[in-house]
Parts: sequence; C-alpha cells; structure tokens
Amino acid sequence: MMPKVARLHAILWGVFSMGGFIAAFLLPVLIYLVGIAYPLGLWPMAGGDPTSAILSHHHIGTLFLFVTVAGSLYHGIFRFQSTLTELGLAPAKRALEAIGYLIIILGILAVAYYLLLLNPSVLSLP
Amino acid sequence: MSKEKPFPEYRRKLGPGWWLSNSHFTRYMIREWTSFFVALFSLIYIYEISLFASGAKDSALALMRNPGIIAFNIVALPFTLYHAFTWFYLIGKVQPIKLGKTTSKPWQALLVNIVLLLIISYAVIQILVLR
Amino acid sequence: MIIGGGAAGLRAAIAAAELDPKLDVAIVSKVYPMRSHTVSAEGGMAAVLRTDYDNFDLHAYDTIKGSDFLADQDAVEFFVKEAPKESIRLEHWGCPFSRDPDGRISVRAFGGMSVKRTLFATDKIGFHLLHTLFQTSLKFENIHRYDEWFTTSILVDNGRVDGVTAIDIRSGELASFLAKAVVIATGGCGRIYQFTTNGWIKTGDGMAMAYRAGVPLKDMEMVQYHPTLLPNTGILITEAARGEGGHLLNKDGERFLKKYVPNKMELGPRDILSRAEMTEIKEGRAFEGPYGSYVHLDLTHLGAGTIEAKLPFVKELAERYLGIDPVHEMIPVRPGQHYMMGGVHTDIHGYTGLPGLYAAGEMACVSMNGANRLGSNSLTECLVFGAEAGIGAAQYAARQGSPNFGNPVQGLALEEEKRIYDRVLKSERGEKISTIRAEMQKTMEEHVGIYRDENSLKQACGLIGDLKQRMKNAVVEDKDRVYNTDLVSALELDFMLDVAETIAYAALARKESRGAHARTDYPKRDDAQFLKHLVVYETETVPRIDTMPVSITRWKPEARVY
Amino acid sequence: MSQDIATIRVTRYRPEKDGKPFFQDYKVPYRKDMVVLDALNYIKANLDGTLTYRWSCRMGVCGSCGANVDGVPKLTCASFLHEFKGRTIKVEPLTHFSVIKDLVVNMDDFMHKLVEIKPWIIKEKESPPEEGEYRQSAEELERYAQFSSCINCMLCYSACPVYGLNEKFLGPAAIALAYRYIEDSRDEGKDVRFPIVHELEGVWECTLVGECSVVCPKGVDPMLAIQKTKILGATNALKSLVMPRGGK
Ligand SMILES: Cc1cc2nc3c(=O)[nH]c(=O)nc-3n(C[C@H](O)[C@H](O)[C@H](O)COP(=O)(O)OP(=O)(O)OC[C@H]3O[C@@H](n4cnc5c(N)ncnc54)[C@H](O)[C@@H]3O)c2cc1C
Ligand code: SF4
Ligand code: F3S
Ligand code: FES
Repeated sequence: MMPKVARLHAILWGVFSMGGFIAAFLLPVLIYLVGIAYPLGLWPMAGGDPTSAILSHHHIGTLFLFVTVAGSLYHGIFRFQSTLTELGLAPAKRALEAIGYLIIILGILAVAYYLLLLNPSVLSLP
Repeated sequence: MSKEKPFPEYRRKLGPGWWLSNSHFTRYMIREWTSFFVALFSLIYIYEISLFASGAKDSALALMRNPGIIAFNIVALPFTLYHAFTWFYLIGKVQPIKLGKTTSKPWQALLVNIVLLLIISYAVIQILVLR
Repeated sequence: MIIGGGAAGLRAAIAAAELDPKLDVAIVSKVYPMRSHTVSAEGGMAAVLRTDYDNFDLHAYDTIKGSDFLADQDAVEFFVKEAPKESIRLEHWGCPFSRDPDGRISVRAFGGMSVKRTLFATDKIGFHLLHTLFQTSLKFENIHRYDEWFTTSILVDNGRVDGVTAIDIRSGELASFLAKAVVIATGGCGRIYQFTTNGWIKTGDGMAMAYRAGVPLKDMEMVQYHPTLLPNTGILITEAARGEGGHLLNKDGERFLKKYVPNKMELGPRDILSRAEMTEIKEGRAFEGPYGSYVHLDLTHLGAGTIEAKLPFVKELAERYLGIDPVHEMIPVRPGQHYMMGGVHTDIHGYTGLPGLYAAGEMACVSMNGANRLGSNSLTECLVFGAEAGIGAAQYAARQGSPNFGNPVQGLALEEEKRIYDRVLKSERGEKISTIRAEMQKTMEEHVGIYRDENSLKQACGLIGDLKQRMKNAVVEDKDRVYNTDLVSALELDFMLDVAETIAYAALARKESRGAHARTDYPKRDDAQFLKHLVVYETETVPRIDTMPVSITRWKPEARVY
Repeated sequence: MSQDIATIRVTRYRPEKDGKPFFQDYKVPYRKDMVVLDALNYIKANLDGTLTYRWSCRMGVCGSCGANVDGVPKLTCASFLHEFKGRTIKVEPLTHFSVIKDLVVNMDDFMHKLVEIKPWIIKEKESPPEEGEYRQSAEELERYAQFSSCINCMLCYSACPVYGLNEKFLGPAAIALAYRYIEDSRDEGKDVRFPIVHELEGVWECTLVGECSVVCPKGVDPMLAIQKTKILGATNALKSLVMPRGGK
C-alpha cells in the first residue's frame, strides 16, 4: 500500500499526464481558431467568432472548452514550475509548487464557474 | 561504517546555463518552455471566457484582436505543436506497441499521432465550429 | 571476516550471515564488490539439472578427465552433488537465467562436457551472477562492507589467525581488523602475464598473503590458456560461442581441430585447443596481423537470430573492439592466459590448515580442477566452496573466543605499517613500478607460457628473483595518502612477484606434461612419478617444493583422448 | 613511421596539495584502436604515476571507468581516441559527484540509493532448492531482462540534470533496478518497493530529460523504467481510490 503523500503525488501526476494528452491533441486547434484565424480574418465562416460558435454547441462544446483549458492549464503550470527550478530556482522549489497549485486550482474553478454561467444546463446532464 | 574525510572533496554545481551545454539538453529546455505558452494561453483564454460570461462579448473579442495577443499566439502555436510532437515521440518511446514480433519505433508513434492530431483538429473544426 | 567481494567472497558472506544472524560478517574488498572480476565471466555455470540425460557421475567423470586425473576425486564428487543446489539457490535469489519454452533454466554445451549442462544468462552469466549475489547480500543486516579497502597481510600469532591489516584506499590509512576467522577469496592472478583475459585487479594478492602466512600454494604450475581471445586486447570471446556451434578455422579455411580432437572438435578442452592453435601458428597456417598471429572463429553460419539471442555480448565486443559484425564476418582470435587452476591449498571445506583461515574461489585450490579446468565449472566452484568456506569459518568463529590484539599481533601490525609507509612509499630513487611489472609479464609470457622447458623455466626463476631484488628499490611516484593507486599497484606487484616465482618453480619441478602444463622436454604424462600435487612453501631463500597425494576414489587414470 | 600524437587534458585534483582542481595536458602516442583508458594507462605507466582513476575489466562490464569525456559521460574503456581525432580530448571526473582525487568520485550516495530500493527477491517463503527452480517463461524474463543489465557505472546520474540539481533524487539506475524487481515474476515485494520509489524524491522528480538513456552504455533505458514506474504508481493509486467505493 502506498503512503498517502505518494498516492497523492501519483494521482496528481496522472492528471498532469492526461493534461499532456489534452494539450497535445486539443490545444493547437483552439489556439489556431481563437488566437490566429479569427483575429487575422482567416476565419472560414463569415461573422461570429469561434468561442461563440463552440459554445453554441451546448454541452459538447462547453465540455470541449473545459477539458482543453483545464487540462492545458494544469499541464502547463505544473511543468513551468519545474522549469523554473531547473533554471536555478531550486531552493524555492516547494514555494513555487504551492504557487503553481494555487494558480491551477483558481484557474480551473474560474473556467468551471464561467462556463456554467454561459451554459447552466450542462449540470442537467445525466 | 562512517568514513571520516581527512581531505576535502569538491563538487561541481550545475549553473543556470547547464542546458546550453549539449544539444539534447537545449532541445529538452525548449520543450520545457512550451509549457510557458501552454499555461499563459490557458490563462488568457480563461480571462476571455470570463468576459464572455459577464456579457462583455465585445471587449472579449477586442482582446483577441489586440496585436500583442495575436503576436503571442503566433509564437505560441508552433511551441504548442512542438510540445505535441515531443509528447507523441515520448509516448512512442515509453510505451512501444507490440505487433506480433515487431515493436513500434518512436518515430512511428510520432507519425501516427500527428495524423491523429490532424483528424481531431479537423473534427473539432467541422463539428464544433462549422456545422 | 571475508576478503574479496567476487562470487566466492559474496557467497561465503551470505552463507556465514545466514548460518548465524548474530555473527558480524565483514566483507573487505579492494574494489566495490560489483566491480569484481567475476563480472566478466560470459559463458555459463555447470550443474546437473537435467537428470533425464545427465547424472552426477558423468559430470564428475568429465571434470576428472578434463583435469588430466590430477583433480581430487572426493572434492569433485562433493562439488557435483552441491552444484545443482547452489544453482537453484542463485535462481531463487533472482539471477535472470535464460529459459526454455517450458520455463525451466536453459542449458548449453561447453568444452569438455559430454552433454549440455551449462546454465547461462545470455552470455553474461558472471555479470548477472555477481550482481545477484551482491544485491542479495545487501539484504543481510549483519553483513558490513568495507569497499575499497586493500588487504595487505594476514595477522597470524600463536599458530592461529587473528585478523588482517588493510588500507582504506580513500583515506590512505592502514588499519588492523581483528577477526575470529578469515575467508580469503581474492580471485586469480592473470595480471602476472602479458596477454590475459583477466582484469586489472587480478593480482593474486590473497595467494601471496596466505603464502607469506605459511600456507602452501598447490598446483601453481597449472595455468590455463583460453583459445579465443581478441588479439589486440585480450578480451575473451566466450567458449559458449563454440558451444553454440562456432568453428575454428586456419588460414586455409580448414577446421584444423580434426587433427587434434577429432571427436570433440570445437568442444574439446581448453588446454588442447590452445596448443592446437599454437601448433597451427608455428607451422605457418595462421593469419598474420598487427598484433601477431591469429586464427579465425567463424560464427557466420549461426545466423543473426542465434547470435543476438544467445551471444549478444560477443556481438557487442566484436563490434566495439574490432569493428566486426560476427553475423557476417569471422572473428580473429588467439590463445592467452585465462585462469589459475592452482592456488591456496584447502580441504573440501575450504579450510587451509592454518586455524581460522579459509579460502575459496579462483585463488583457492581444493583441487577439483587438477591440471585443467573445464569451462563453466569455475563459477559453480566459487558458489559451492564459497558457501563451504563461509560456513566453516562461521562455525569456527562460534567456537572461538575474541581474537587478541596483544603484543605480538600489535607488533605485526606496526611492522606492516612500517613496511608500507616507510619502505614502499618513501623510497625516492629506483625504478618505476611499471617497468618491473612489464618485465615480469614478459618473462612469464615467454618462459612460463603455453609451452615450457627446463631452460626457459630456469631462466624465469632467475629473472623473477632479480626482479624481486629490484622491487625493493622501486619508486612509488605518488606520495599522497588519499586514494593512492600507485601505492596499491606497488603492493600488488610485490604480491605478484611472489606468486610468479611459485609458478616458475613448480613448473620446473614437474617434469612431465599434464593438462595445461606442457613441457617440450617431457612431452608425456608420467603417472608413476607425478600423479601428485606439488605444493610450494615460502622460505627465506627460494620456494620449497613438496608433494601431496591425489585422492582417487572411483576413476582410475587413463589416457586422455577426445 | 611518423607517429600521431593525441593530447589528453585531464582534470587533476590532489586534495593534499592543491585547493582547487586544474587541467593537465599529456601527449600520448595515438593508435587507431586505442581507447581513452589505454591513454590514461599509458600516462600512468610512462609519464606520470600520480594520475589517479578507477578501472578493471577493460571490456565495458565492470562499470568502474566512467568519466566525462569531452563533456559527455562515457566508459573510458569504450571510447576510442579516433572518435575525437585531431582535437584535445578532455577527460573530467563524472559530474554531479564529489571528487576524491583526480578522476575518482565519491560513490557513497549512489551505493546508498541502490540499497534503499531493496534490490533482492522479496518472497514470503523461499522454497528449498530440492524443489527445483521457479519457472519463468521467456516472456516473463523479457519484461525485466533489459533493466537487469545495469553495470552501476553511474553515467546516467552524471547525465541527469535533475540529479545535478537535487542530490536527493533517487535517480535513474536505482529506479531502473527497482523496476527490474517489480517486473520480475518471482518477486512479491511490490508493496514494499512502491512506497520507496513513489516517495517525493522518487520517480516524480524525473522530468523526462531522457539523457540518462542516451548515455547508458548497456541499453538499460532508465527513462523507460521510470516512466513505467510512474504509470504503475498512478494506476495503482487510482485503483485504491476507486476500490473502496467501486466495490469491485
Ligand atoms: C573473461 C573471463 C570469463 C570467464 N568465464 C567463465 C565462465 O563462463 N564460466 C565459469 O565458470 N568461469 C568463468 N571464468 C572464471 C571465473 O569468472 C572466475 O574464476 C571467478 O569469477 C573467480 O571468482 P572469485 O570470487 O574467486 O574472484 P574475483 O571475482 O576475481 O573476486 C576477487 C575479489 O577479491 C578482492 N580482492 C582481491 N585482492 C584484494 C585485496 N588485496 N584486498 C581486498 N580485496 C581484494 C577483489 O576486490 C574482488 O572483490 C571467466 C573468467 C574470465 C576472466
Ligand atoms: S542505467 Fe546505464 S548508465 Fe545508469 S548506471 Fe546502469 S548501466 Fe550505467
Ligand atoms: S536524465 Fe534524469 S530527469 Fe529523468 S529521464 Fe533521465 S532521470
Ligand atoms: S574498465 Fe570495466 S567498464 Fe571500463
């Protein structure tokens, strides 16, 4: 039986690694749509914007946004914090970790909250 | 038995520039830095959604058209793709797939996964945006 | 207290620690145990596991015939019976043996063995065996390790062993270890020779220490040459390469062994094969290269599959050190020094006759190898007799009171300190150690090599005597205490010269040809005069040779033809 | 015949004389099939008996002769001079370890880590040898064989920046060894070993730099072992989360 701390770490790492998959498979297209294609007018459809378009697909769109953003945020912050330690901030490692998790938690709560505001009916999913 | 050390030993410490010492390390560090873009984009986008949610759709869209943000995104995309590719490669390395007698090579996993990435991206555009 | 962290030393330590959990066992080793030279054994270890076609008598007979009837048959019988148990124990401890499809340990053919009975782990058995033993030894809390401590002498007082003196290489300080019983397992002494498969650390320290403590060395003239070494480096290409079907070819592409061992061909014993190669070389049927003459080892017909599955290390070595792919090209090989059949005399329980002193492994001579060891018997020997020596020492220790560090012993330790720091380390003018070492190696190679005769041996005895004198003035260049490998080398060379001398004198005394000992002036085996062991004692002047009977139980000496 | 000369630039550190390490150059006759270790031996025998380094087998299996050769951790007995021809070859002690003298590093920490992961078969009861061997299929052997071929040369530690930054990190070879036992069908010690490798300074410290596997001379691929250990740990933890409620 693994001790508690180790188990927690194992699970956090599992989430991190799922975040890696998400960031790899789903994030690029989102960046392209929202951050490049839309503002530069490469947008294939006249009118509207990608975020609205995605959200208009109710549940599945909302879910896509949540998963992509939360997963990427987790993965990115987790990793970035270890990058900083590698660049010489090793002494501050534990502090960096704490800040990292704080950002992750706040961020994920925030997307969840706002997405719920935008599409409250997600909750009624079975 | 604890051996006493009559004479000092020395140890070379890693300086902050260690990752420049060899090309593997440099590539690794670039991969590490992709996380910065992944994280920052996520944060910006969360902010955008919050603007959407609070009804300020126009300022949300204006934010996206901000040249600084566009520039950031243009840099972020290749970095994210780099992240994706190295991730695919590592997966291939760590969990090779056995088919009969031959085991898959990492670059094969990379190719398969790139194709998968294209299909998923296309599907997202088709299903979520265009339809 | 165990000296040596190779197969024999570790097995002894585990046996002692298991027997008596209250006993404090110390392993003193001049290198970290997993660096011991056991690590480089490639081919496999012999034991009768397949009782459907194999049995103890057959293994015993093969071993005795291989030894040219010089082996003590009671020791061999004991050995073959214990061998399977020891191998299974090793398997239980985690050794990753290669397996058959039904999950049993695989066996392969080996030179001089009449059936397949050599267990293997690809072609890195020594590596796996050593690491398995080492890692298993870590489990015992009553085993304490002194890594990188160099033992310099055995402390003997009042006819019994009280401990040893050793240098902590890291700090350079000499310390006395008091012990109720001591097992020495310091391995062979191949570095006496120029061209050897043995590692840098195989310098016969234990043999010389025991010899100086008054224990006789036995069968020292029996030096094994292995037929397949890479010509440039002396790296060994395992006998398993022939066991799996490899061929030896001369310049004319002929399998020349049909003239020497027609029935066994490549699976003949090592002494005969090495001499066959030498004959081919002498008679001009060998290749000439930058490192002298050589013959070819041909594995190409085995196919990539077999080579990769069963001989990966051979492939790695040939590729790395010769730039040759054995799947497509032939490997150049020539004979070179490989193993010492002789060593410290012990009985079948590893006891040397000096109360408190036990010995095991390549440095000991229970005499189960006689005049020629069969490949793959040695590792098993290390386990069987390592365990015996460990148990013997532990039982002896349990019967003993504490060792005393009274005046005589303290005096011995002080004397040793003076010898090392005041004489060896301080001397300022004289020859380099490397010069003397090189001359010794050359002397042994040229005069006490595969073929010997009266003249060459007499010369060797004289030359070694001179070198011993010159050694008294040799200079250790490094004067520091911390990690002084130069000092260690000097002490090792000092040991080697003693051992070399015993080999030369014993070889001179045995006026016959038997097993590995081939005298051109006495080409025949002479059972009437020499069916006995030669033992060498240290004296003030030259070594004194005595004899000991060979124990013969069931197998009468017969002509040795293959 | 004119002889080529190679320059070997070796780190010297003599704690009893010099406060600091420095470089010393030696000129060594160059032969095509000479390895760096041969050059060191040449120096020790002919030029400077005080040069200090470890070696034994000269065939890449004892693991003693590791050093940083031109900045990369290598076995000196398996690095040929011709790979570096025309340049000065820099030979330094393995990085990330403290140096006792010249090229000799302190192995205490590494040895301690090896012991820490309990590298032996853990079994409720060992069956007596008379009952014969434990059966193991070729496939079962294959699962851990690669990870059992580590020669403890420590090159991977010297290559791993994470170990360089944090000495407490259990590190590649030790984890690979732990994984070797975890995957061995004869072993029953998972419950004992998991907590050790999944400790804070265990597998999670590894950020997949992967250099350990690049420098490993024996194809152990510690990175793979670490990653697999992580996956085992994560699935194990998830299971233990789900189990009590899932009722399965
Ligand atoms: C290349 C090669 C291949 C071989 N292949 C096979 C094979 O396939 N099958 C087979 O059966 N046999 C084989 N052998 C033979 C076999 O490997 C050896 O005979 C056996 O390993 C010897 O083990 P050992 O424990 O006696 O000595 P070693 O393994 O040599 O150990 C000696 C130990 O003593 C220590 N020591 C030495 N001097 C001192 C000192 N002064 N102070 C403190 N410690 C000291 C060393 O540190 C070391 O730990 C092979 C040998 C070689 C060289
Ligand atoms: S894993 Fe490879 S590099 Fe690391 S110690 Fe083992 S053999 Fe050496
Ligand atoms: S180099 Fe170090 S970070 Fe991990 S993959 Fe290897 S242990
Ligand atoms: S000397 Fe043994 S590995 Fe290099």
